[in-house]
Amino acid sequence: MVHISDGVLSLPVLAAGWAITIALIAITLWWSKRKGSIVEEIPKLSVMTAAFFVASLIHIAIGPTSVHLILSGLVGVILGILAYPAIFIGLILQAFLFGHGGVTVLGVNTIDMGIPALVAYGIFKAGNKLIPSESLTSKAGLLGALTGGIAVALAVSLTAGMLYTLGKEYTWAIKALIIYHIPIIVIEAIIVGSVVAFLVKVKPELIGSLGGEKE
Amino acid sequence: MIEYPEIDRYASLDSPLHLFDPRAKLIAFLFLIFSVVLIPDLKIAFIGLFFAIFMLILSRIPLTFVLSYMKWVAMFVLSFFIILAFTFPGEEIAEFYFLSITAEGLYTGSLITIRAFSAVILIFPMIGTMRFDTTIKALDRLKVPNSLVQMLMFTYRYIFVFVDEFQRIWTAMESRGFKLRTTLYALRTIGNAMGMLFVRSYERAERVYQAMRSRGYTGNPKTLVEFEIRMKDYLLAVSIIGFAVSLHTISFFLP
Amino acid sequence: MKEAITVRDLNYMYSDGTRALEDVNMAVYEGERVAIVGPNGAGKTTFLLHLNGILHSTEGQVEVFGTSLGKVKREEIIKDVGLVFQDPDDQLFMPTLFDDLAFGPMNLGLKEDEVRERVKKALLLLGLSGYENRCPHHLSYGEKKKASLAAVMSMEPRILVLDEPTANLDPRSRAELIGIIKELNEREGTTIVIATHDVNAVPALANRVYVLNKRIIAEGTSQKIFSDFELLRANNLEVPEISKLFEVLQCFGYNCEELPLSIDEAIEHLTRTVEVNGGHIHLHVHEHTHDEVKKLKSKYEHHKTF
Amino acid sequence: MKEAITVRDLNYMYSDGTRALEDVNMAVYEGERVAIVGPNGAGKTTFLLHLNGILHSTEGQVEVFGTSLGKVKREEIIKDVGLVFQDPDDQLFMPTLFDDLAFGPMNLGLKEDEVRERVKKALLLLGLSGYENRCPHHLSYGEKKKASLAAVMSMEPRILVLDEPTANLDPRSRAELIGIIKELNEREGTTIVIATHDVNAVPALANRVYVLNKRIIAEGTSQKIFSDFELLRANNLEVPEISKLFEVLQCFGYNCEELPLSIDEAIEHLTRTVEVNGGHIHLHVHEHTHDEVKKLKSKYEHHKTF
Ligand SMILES: Nc1ncnc2c1ncn2[C@@H]1O[C@H](COP(=O)(O)OP(=O)(O)OP(=O)(O)O)[C@@H](O)[C@H]1O
Ligand SMILES: Nc1ncnc2c1ncn2[C@@H]1O[C@H](COP(=O)(O)OP(=O)(O)OP(=O)(O)O)[C@@H](O)[C@H]1O
Ligand SMILES: [Mg+2]
Ligand SMILES: [Mg+2]
Repeated sequence: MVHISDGVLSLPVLAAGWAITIALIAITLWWSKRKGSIVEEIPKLSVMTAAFFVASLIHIAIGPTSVHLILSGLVGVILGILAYPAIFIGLILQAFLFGHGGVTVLGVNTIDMGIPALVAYGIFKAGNKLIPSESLTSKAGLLGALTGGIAVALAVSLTAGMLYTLGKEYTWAIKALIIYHIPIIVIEAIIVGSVVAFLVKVKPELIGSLGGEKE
Repeated sequence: MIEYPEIDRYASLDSPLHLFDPRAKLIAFLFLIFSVVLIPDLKIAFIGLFFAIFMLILSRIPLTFVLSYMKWVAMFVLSFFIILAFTFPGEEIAEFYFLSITAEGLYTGSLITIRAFSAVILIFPMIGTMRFDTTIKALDRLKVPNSLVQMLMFTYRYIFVFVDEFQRIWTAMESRGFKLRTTLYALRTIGNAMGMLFVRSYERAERVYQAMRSRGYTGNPKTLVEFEIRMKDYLLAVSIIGFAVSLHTISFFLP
Repeated sequence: MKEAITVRDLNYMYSDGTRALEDVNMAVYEGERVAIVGPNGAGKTTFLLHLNGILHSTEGQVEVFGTSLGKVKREEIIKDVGLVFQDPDDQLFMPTLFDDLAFGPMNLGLKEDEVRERVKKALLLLGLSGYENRCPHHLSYGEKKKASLAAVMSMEPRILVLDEPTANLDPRSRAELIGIIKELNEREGTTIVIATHDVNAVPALANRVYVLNKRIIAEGTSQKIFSDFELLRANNLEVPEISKLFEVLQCFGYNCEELPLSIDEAIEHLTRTVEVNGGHIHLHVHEHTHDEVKKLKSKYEHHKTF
Repeated sequence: MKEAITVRDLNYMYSDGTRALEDVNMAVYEGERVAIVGPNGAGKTTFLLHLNGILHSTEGQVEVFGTSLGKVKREEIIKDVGLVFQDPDDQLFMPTLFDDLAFGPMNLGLKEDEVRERVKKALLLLGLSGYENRCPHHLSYGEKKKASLAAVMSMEPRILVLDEPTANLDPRSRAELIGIIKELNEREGTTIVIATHDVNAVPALANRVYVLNKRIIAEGTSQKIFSDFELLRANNLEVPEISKLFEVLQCFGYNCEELPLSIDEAIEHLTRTVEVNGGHIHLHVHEHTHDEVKKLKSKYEHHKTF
């Protein structure tokens, strides 16, 4: 679980998390407004956020436990930079409606998932330009798998970094966190890859980073 | 497959917290939650936990309901607790084969656990005592940026539509023999089903936007609310905040 | 009569190249009830979206009460034209029913009192009083359908445009909704435009029918449209069940020039025919009756046997 | 006759406390076509989900060909019972139609050749050959409906369960689908269970009808069910249009004990009545005719006037 719960982190980290998140939300919204009215984006963004919220409730069994999907890579690939505010909204709802994560850690959790989403968007966009396309579907599928996996790995690293601020006594906890997430990286890579391949085939305009309507 | 999020199932009960003005309630409890998660001392953390439980009892929300919501936090926090207890460097107080529990690990683990549980429990008296749409309206009145409030409102509304929609897709898959396993085939199939969910969501988003436009949507819908803040709301808010502050000053007086 | 809606040479192509509308011309008069029928994918929904300016095309023109939609702000248009979508979940997007019904009037810039007044009236009209604080996602399908109509009614548009209002409803809710729409038209004078597949409901719902299949294929009274079999067949349509039966009765010697389309018309027709024929009608079986019936049956059989 | 489906004292409550089914008992025989009718929210969909074990309740029992569903794995059940959902989009989620049709057989663990064979057969049966590589999402609504039926057909179930097969279809596609379902039943002997609101289609679709409104309210032939007005009214249902008209004819002196429900039955009934009456039927207007007609009309009027 990349969601850090309330009560774990220290005040400076929480405060920094909120500061960075508020700044990034302001920047991403401002950036999108610059390119045109955001009025149209809000209802659509919300509906997609709801879809991600629901998709992330899917549980997949790994051995004795089950994990739920993170999907931050996919959010980035589809929503572009607006993934950041979308993830913030999604996390508020998860905290309030399900007790996933927590209220005070909203800032840091948005960073943990939002930064990887932005990175995934960048990689997907760059990869799409760089790699000469043979078959669009399989290229997008591979890129999707790559970004999906990287996003989870990055999210785990960020979470690990946050925990590391607590002191080196937490080394083992961090190691456990990383080991626990290795299978999730693989699972997400497969799933995000196939979702992206599906979307490229069925509704390519949905993938913002292909250079469609939503940049 | 997936559960329905319904934190406000008991919003129609009758309790002092249900009557608490939504804006004052949000501010007071958010303050309290921040205060509780930053308590540095285990004893005081217990005081915080008791207060959280007291608030829960005051709200009349059934305990079974609360417990069912706590399983995610419990999973995270308890595994954290176990790992810390065994790996935190310090004075060893018990041994199992090659593993040992340290006092410091136990202390830190307990502190984190108590703080986390207190914070989750406090969500219920805060959010569970009013309908979620009231929460959203209260946030709006508290000057949370309008674009975020709107996103929260629409996202919340469509979660229910999509839970149903995905549930039906899922049922259709199961009724043709699909089984969720951790295999490449199954994961790719889930990918397809999720892709379908996004396509449908996107198309619905388009129609929703059209429907909103055709009723004059220009970017900032207003809602009519009648919040009325009274003396007793101020008093209650001030006492909760006062308690939150005292959690951090009390340590000066403790031995 | 005043023209409420005038559409001239309207063309529309979706961004993926699908041509959904071609040279559509239509005139709807004030106080009329007009039905638009056509097969799946004929462009009915696309057309309706043009009537309040959600879609607009550079080719062709849509006028509402004489004003071209290209020339006015959308706020002006939606005061006149209210559009009810097929799927109520698309349209009920606010957290409570009250908020949803208030959404339109608030956007029109009405005062709070007036908004509350309108919401109350719309709820009453659709028998939803007492539902103000319900969440739309917990309503039954029939209730959602009525709520989505109420949400547009609260804006008190002079023209009401409905996309498949009767789909997925049980027969009672369907009859109720048909009743409400008719009353709105008759009491309040609201002009009504309806896209529907429900041919049995068309005669009750509409004074006039357009057949749309990318282009306007035909226009006329229900009588006229439903008597043209070739037209119907070519556009995946059917006559109402009642008309089918009167065609059968014709084979048995019943005399009728115009086929009745609904129960009410049938009663009237029977009464009239009996009276004209001196109080009696004879039905009988001739040699040719069976042949005629057979021919008739094959005419109605839409599906290829395989 | 062998019982294909036996349901005993089935109860179901959703996790939020909604009681959707109460003490439902039902028996469907092999080769039958059974319709389940009832108002919105009556629990029809909920009931159908029990038939292939998607939902299961501790209270009550569902048996398929004599085997209790609680006792076998779902893979065994779905070989026998195929369920087609109301919204085809729920069911078509693969990137090509071929993949979608192959999905079920693959999950059954069939060999590749066999899978291809089955897909081909299902496509042929529904007139969709040549559509293998199309993306289901881009098909027209009528095609999607057929495709979702094909996707279940490819599993070759002995019992086919359909939820609202005719909803939202244009009249031609509707007639086509009704034809296909009947042929499947008559040629291949597939047992059919259908939940529907489309009362005009029920007589053609089903040999036997159950009225469900949480509990089983009534059971019988279409004739029996559709002659009990109180029952229908209490459950938001209606008689088919044809029957309404025959009731009107009764007021005019036409003699019939059993009301015909479809055009075919109407023809038969007319022919028989004429022959019994020596080649002639007289329709006439008495003093009481108008009163009777009035009474009849108010009987049919579902909606309250406001
Ligand atoms: N957003 C869109 N992008 C591309 N094509 C579209 C879009 N919406 C509709 N179409 C296509 O335009 C045509 C007309 O669609 P429309 O929904 O207007 O038909 P309809 O008459 O309402 O059909 P139905 O009776 O099934 O509701 C169809 O071929 C459809 O596939
Ligand atoms: N997942 C669910 N959770 C809670 N209640 C549900 C759920 N699904 C259905 N219900 C409720 O159970 C009852 C029966 O619903 P069901 O969908 O079976 O009715 P139906 O007869 O199929 O209706 P319709 O004719 O509108 O399709 C309804 O009151 C409905 O609101
Ligand atoms: Mg349409
Ligand atoms: Mg149903």
